Amino acid sequence: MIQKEQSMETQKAMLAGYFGRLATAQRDHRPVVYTFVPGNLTELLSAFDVIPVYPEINALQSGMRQRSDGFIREAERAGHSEDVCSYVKCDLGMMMKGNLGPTGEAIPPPDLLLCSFTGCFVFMKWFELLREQYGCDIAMLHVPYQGDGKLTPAMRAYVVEQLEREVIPKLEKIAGRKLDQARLEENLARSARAEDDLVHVFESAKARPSPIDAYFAGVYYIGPIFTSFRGSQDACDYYAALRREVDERRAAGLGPVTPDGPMAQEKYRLVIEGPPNWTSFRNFWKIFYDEGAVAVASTYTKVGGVYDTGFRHDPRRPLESLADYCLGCYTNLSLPARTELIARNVREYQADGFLFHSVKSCNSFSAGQLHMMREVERLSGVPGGFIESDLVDGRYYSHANIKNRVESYLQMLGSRRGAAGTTSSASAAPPASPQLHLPVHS
Amino acid sequence: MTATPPTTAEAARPLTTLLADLEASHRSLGMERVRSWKAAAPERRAIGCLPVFAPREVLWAAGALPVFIRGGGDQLETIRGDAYYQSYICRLPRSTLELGLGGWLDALDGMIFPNTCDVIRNLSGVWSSLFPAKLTRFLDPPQAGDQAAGIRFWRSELSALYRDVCALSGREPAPEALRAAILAYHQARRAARRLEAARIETPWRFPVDETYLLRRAGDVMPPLEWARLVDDYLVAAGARTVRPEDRIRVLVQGAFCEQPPLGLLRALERAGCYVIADDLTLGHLDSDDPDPDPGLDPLQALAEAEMVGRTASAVRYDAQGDRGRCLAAEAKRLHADGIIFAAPSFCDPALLDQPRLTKALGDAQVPYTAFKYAENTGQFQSIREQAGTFADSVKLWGHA
Amino acid sequence: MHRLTTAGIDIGSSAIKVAVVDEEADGQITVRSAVSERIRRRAPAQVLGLIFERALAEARVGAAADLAYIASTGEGDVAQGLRTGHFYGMTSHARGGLILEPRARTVLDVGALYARAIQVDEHAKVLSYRMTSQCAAGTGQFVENIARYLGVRLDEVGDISNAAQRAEPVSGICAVLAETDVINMVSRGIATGEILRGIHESIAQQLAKLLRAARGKGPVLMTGGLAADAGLRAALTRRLGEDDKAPEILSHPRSLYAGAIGAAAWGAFRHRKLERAAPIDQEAGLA
Amino acid sequence: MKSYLGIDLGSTTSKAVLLDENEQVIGRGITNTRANYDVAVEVARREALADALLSRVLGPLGERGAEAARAFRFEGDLHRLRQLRQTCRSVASAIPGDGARLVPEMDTLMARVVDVADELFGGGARDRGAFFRDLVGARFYSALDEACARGQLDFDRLSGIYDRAILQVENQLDEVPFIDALEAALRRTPSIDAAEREATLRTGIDAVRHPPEIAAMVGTGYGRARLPFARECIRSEILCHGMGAHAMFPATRTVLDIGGQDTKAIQVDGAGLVTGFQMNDRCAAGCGRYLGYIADELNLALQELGPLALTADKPCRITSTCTVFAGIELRDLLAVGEKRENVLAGLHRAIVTRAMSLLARSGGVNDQLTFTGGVAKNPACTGALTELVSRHYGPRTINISADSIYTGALGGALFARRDLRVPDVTEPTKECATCID
Ligand SMILES: Nc1ncnc2c1ncn2[C@@H]1O[C@H](COP(=O)(O)OP(=O)(O)O)[C@@H](O)[C@H]1O
Ligand SMILES: Nc1ncnc2c1ncn2[C@@H]1O[C@H](COP(=O)(O)OP(=O)(O)O)[C@@H](O)[C@H]1O
Ligand code: SF4
Ligand code: SF4
Ligand code: SF4
Repeated sequence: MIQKEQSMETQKAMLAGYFGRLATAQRDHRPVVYTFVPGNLTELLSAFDVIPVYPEINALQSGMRQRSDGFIREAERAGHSEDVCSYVKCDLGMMMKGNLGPTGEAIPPPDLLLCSFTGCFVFMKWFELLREQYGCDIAMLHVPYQGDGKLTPAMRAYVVEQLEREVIPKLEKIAGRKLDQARLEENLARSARAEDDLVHVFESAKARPSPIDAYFAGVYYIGPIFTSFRGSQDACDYYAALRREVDERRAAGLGPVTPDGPMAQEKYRLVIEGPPNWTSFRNFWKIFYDEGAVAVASTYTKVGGVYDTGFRHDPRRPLESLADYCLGCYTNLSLPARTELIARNVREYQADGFLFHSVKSCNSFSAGQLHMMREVERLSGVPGGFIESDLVDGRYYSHANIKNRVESYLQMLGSRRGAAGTTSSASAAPPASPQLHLPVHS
Repeated sequence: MTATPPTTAEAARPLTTLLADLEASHRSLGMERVRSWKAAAPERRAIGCLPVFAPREVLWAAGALPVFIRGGGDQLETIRGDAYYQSYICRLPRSTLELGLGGWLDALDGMIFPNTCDVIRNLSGVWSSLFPAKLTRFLDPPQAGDQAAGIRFWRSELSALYRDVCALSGREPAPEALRAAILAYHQARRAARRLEAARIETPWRFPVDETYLLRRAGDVMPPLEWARLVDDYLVAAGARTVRPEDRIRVLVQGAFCEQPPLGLLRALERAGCYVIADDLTLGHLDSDDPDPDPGLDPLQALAEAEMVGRTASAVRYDAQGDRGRCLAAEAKRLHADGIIFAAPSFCDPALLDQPRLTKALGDAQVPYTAFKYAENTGQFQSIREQAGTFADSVKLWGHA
Repeated sequence: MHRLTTAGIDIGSSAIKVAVVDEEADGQITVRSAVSERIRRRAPAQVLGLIFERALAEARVGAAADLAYIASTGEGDVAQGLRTGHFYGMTSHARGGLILEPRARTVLDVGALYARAIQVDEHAKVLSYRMTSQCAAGTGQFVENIARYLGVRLDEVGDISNAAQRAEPVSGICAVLAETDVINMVSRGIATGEILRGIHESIAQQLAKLLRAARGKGPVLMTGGLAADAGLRAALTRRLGEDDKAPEILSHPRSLYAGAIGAAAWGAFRHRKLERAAPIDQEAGLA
Repeated sequence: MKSYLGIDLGSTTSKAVLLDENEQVIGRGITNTRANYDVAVEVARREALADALLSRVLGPLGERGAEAARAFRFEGDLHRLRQLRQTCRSVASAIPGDGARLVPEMDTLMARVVDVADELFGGGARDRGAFFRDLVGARFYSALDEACARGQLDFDRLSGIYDRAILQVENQLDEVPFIDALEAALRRTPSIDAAEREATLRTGIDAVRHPPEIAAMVGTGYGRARLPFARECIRSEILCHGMGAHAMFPATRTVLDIGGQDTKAIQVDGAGLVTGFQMNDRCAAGCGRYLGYIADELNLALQELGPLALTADKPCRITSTCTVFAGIELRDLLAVGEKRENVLAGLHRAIVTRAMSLLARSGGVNDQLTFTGGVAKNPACTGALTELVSRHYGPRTINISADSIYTGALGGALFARRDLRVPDVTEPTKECATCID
């Protein structure tokens, strides 16, 4: 019996509704736009009654359903390299095999590819490949990288100008009508409300024990707000309910709920950087909760938007706030900014350690992570751990290896704490030595 | 092919010494050319630029020599640079860091990281925290679907850069300086085009390893000086009496960032190919010539050249979606027998582009083959065999 | 046109193979002799000298001078001085493969260190190919190491593997580390057959990847040393069976000699072409 | 006397270290890891115990004692060689059809090995760290190569028989009893006279009656999960290497361990506790096995590689990262006339270069560095390491102990001695802390 939080059931129902709407989109004459999670413009899309499809989400769903390896194989057979991001190959493979979504219903082809080119180079290549397949137009929104550590007015103006001259006109074309400014503003206002609740949920991890796992359960919490639900009433209700649920657990002094039931004892508090592996998600998580390790903060839960530093969508400055949102996604931040964020999380969430999960697929996340790790160590005074696998390519997930490393890392945290603190029990009796035979017959 | 160059002191050198010098300076990592250029005047600056884009006119106008840094090659022992990277990533950022940490880049006063891919993008962050005392700049060339927005943004980026580098060298920003730089790089681009034309016409006189060394020299030389060097070479090598061999004519694609070792290029030709064109040193021929019209704002001219006239490549948004067809047409125009895709292992831009391109080539019936390499590959056996098989198959069956 | 007799020399990393063939006027190829010899720490040139004579003798060819063309393939430099010209490995394996098995549309050559997948048309024209490099996971050397460790002869490996009921999964794919994995397995009491079958599964996985990358279609003919390994063939068939359009996997008793036979056949082709054309590029040839 | 045992079941070698209550080493044992882990561990443990007994019994005799100790080991080897010859016969005779022909062929080959037993095992060959398997194997194969070159024998057949026989012999535990071996060894040592022999033998018997009593033990290493130990008695090899290196060189802050198939760079604090580590697994490039391949390729013994490489005048540049391909590159280089020592120097450097990357990744070398693991026995590797460390980090003290290969086992023994203190947080460990799959 796998344990679930109530909110997960709600989310499941929301998703089923979404895939249902998608399945009938063509019949209902609702335009479909493919776009990416980072920098997604959901409020704008729903102001046009356009349904967004997130190829990344489809890929991770395929991974969790053990279908990704087959899709990747299909894409590699069609000439895609083993070296490149497995999300792209998983998505292309899924398309080649009929584009059936996680519910088994077909996903309609796009009327437009909205490339929010933020935080990841691969996005551009990915949609160039999809354009080839679907023969549809791309709306290319270039969001400049905050390479020098700041968001400049020129960057914001550039993004706003592209929204006005590229994105909105192309959406108007497929939707067959003008932008409804009022609807956009309502959507943005609802987004901000849900964002407040989400931040509250994640900050609850500052409690000891933490009532949530901000990585493994966190990936569920971000589901609605990072995808097609942001700005909807459903999302507002979901986050309000989630907030209540988490507050209750916190008040009762309870820890997170794991698939094997509530976690017994919080032994290690960790901050985790990098996306998880999806093909063995449950097993991966198990390594941690079996050892009493809880993620109290993670960066992956910021890929669709960094809200804990104060950013909110803002109906008073709609396009500017959308531009700021796109520019501020976690992977669009410079490495020093990311490092700073992690170190701050280690401090503020009183973590015992932090772990980097480097995924083969994703240079955006991973290139330079070892440097970041050293920097976080320096800034926080806490040693870091490092593991490698992949997102949805099962061939690169070696459970034995990861388990060995994670456990060695936790043992190390334990032995250091044991040495520093007073917890060492001199009373631990030496274990009985096994039977020994001397090699002599005297 | 007409090359009527001015004669210079370098021309006096016989071809063999010229080539030996080029190879020696390529193999030495010490940037002697940059050092000696800087030594001539105290206010001279040099700025390193990662592949594949360098704002050369802007730097030159600001009194700084643009220097392309294309990884450490096979001469560098990469040790500390490896410390920053996980396993599944190309070599370029590792060796670039090694160069920096080892002091090889001390002659440079700053580094520019263009948004070529996420690896170089992230490298800019690592770099800025390792070398806080020097100028580090990240540049995001416009990839917008809307040209006007792209030009406006890019002009403001170049303008800010110009101001900052001028401050570094103590110059006053001036439109005339920019225009002069635009004209100087016209010369460099034209020399580069002459070199390309010569290879296409008689590739047996201009082997790829030689033209490559020449182009790499261009990575570290002032524009006019380099243009002269190119012409010297063209005259000397053009006078060679070499018999053309029974080899196939190929284009090499995908090697625009991390560079293959010289030995690999030689292995390709030895395996029965003439490399008549390649994208190895993308950045020398980055775009059409910017308009030097004195009536025009030079920064605007540069921004327009980048947004409208830039060279298509895997790292630039393909707004028309026709890059594959263009490549096939190019192959036919140059009478190439086929295309060799040579990409660095784990290179996102090159490898993600390949399927799209090969599909178009397949449709146009242009033969192609593909392999991967690393800048420190030392064994070319399997590459020789793959290129050789490619040559064999074109020769034995002719091409369609 | 007349009948031609030519020889092909395939210099591999572990063994040298020599074939002598006849090409009839109608293009029909008959193999007169095919011999191989492991190099085993000897100088390859010395080994070549040894078996070239043997190949001639078995083919009843008096002397090298009686051959119309001597073609090398593989590490051809060893044959310098002896050869007329050189063909690259995949060209010759493609041709040799089709001579042995005309139905084949992909030739999968698995030797001691490299594996190559070559897609061909009915005229042995190479359409696309992929080869491994840098990493010897999943090749002959690997099987040899394991077999040696398990005390099993190479020619027994296939049958023992096929007789096993299940495969013991091999976690690593490294040719070296797998050896330690194997030590570990033996220590856990896993049966030899199950270990070998696990090894075969893991190599098959590598090879399937290679086939996919080369867009190999069926039927697939295996050549090279590992073509003789029935366990590997079975594993590969199983592995490819997971895909929709699984190709048929074939082998041939002379699979080991495919490279040498193909080179010899191309030699004949080239000889006729040179005879017809003015003999200008003989030296530049195909080398 | 209470003692504490640390066992390091490595991928290539299995090591045992015995400590007394003052944390002094009283015995060491080592053997090659083989398919039967229990046997490997048992052999190492017995060697450590025998070592402890021998030093108690022969220690007082000084140099003559050391000579007798060598003779003691020689006895063991001779015994195993006899077993091997016998096993070869029986394996060969079991082969249907050709058995009758193969038995005498095999026996002749084995006789050529037995003939040189003195040379093989004598002269302290075993002290230099070569194992029975390697010594005998090298000799057998050169005899076989020779015979085959004369074209008389079937290489594949005979090598198959040999491989099978050595496997069998290695995996059985059958030794000469301690006292018998001691007696024979004393007889073989001319500097010890009959009276002294009798007296020594008596101390021997007494020692055997009162062997060190093992109070606690800890296992570590690649195969640790397979050790027949309670879970609390197993420690991650990272922790053990850190602790062992600290015990040998208390000022060390960085430990580099290059073993048979993995390389680890470990940072430790002033108490020997690990503060960070990096390891390479997945790929054997740049580990001890690489050297094993090279030794095979060149027909040399493992211990000969390093000294030969040191004689290089112009080291080659080796670029192959793959262990298997390095063998090919080596062949190619030799074929174009490179000198053997220059190629070897390049190969050693390649290994160390890879280790340097790992070191850098783990945090660099900021203070004393201790080099451990089997490869630390190789002088060419230690030389290259010294040079590269000083080039990249400036002058640093590099500690290398003659007993570096025992570092992990020593760390294990220390954990055993320090009463297996396990911090509260990790207790009780539900599951084995290690997994090697
Ligand atoms: N009878 C056999 N059964 C299985 N494998 C074999 C057999 N004979 C040879 N091999 C394998 O074939 C490999 C040699 O193949 P080959 O094609 O000759 O390689 P190369 O051309 O690289 O020398 C050896 O490594 C060995 O593992
Ligand atoms: N005497 C020696 N001289 C040189 N190298 C040695 C010697 N003994 C062992 N080695 C090297 O050490 C390696 C084994 O190292 P070890 O630390 O025992 O590995 P593991 O712990 O993985 O079993 C061997 O592969 C070999 O390369
Ligand atoms: S590279 Fe990373 S960010 Fe980009 S699509 Fe792949 S997983 Fe997503
Ligand atoms: S080689 Fe490719 S992946 Fe690496 S830095 Fe260059 S463009 Fe990026
Ligand atoms: S994994 Fe093994 S076979 Fe592959 S490169 Fe590494 S050592 Fe060589």
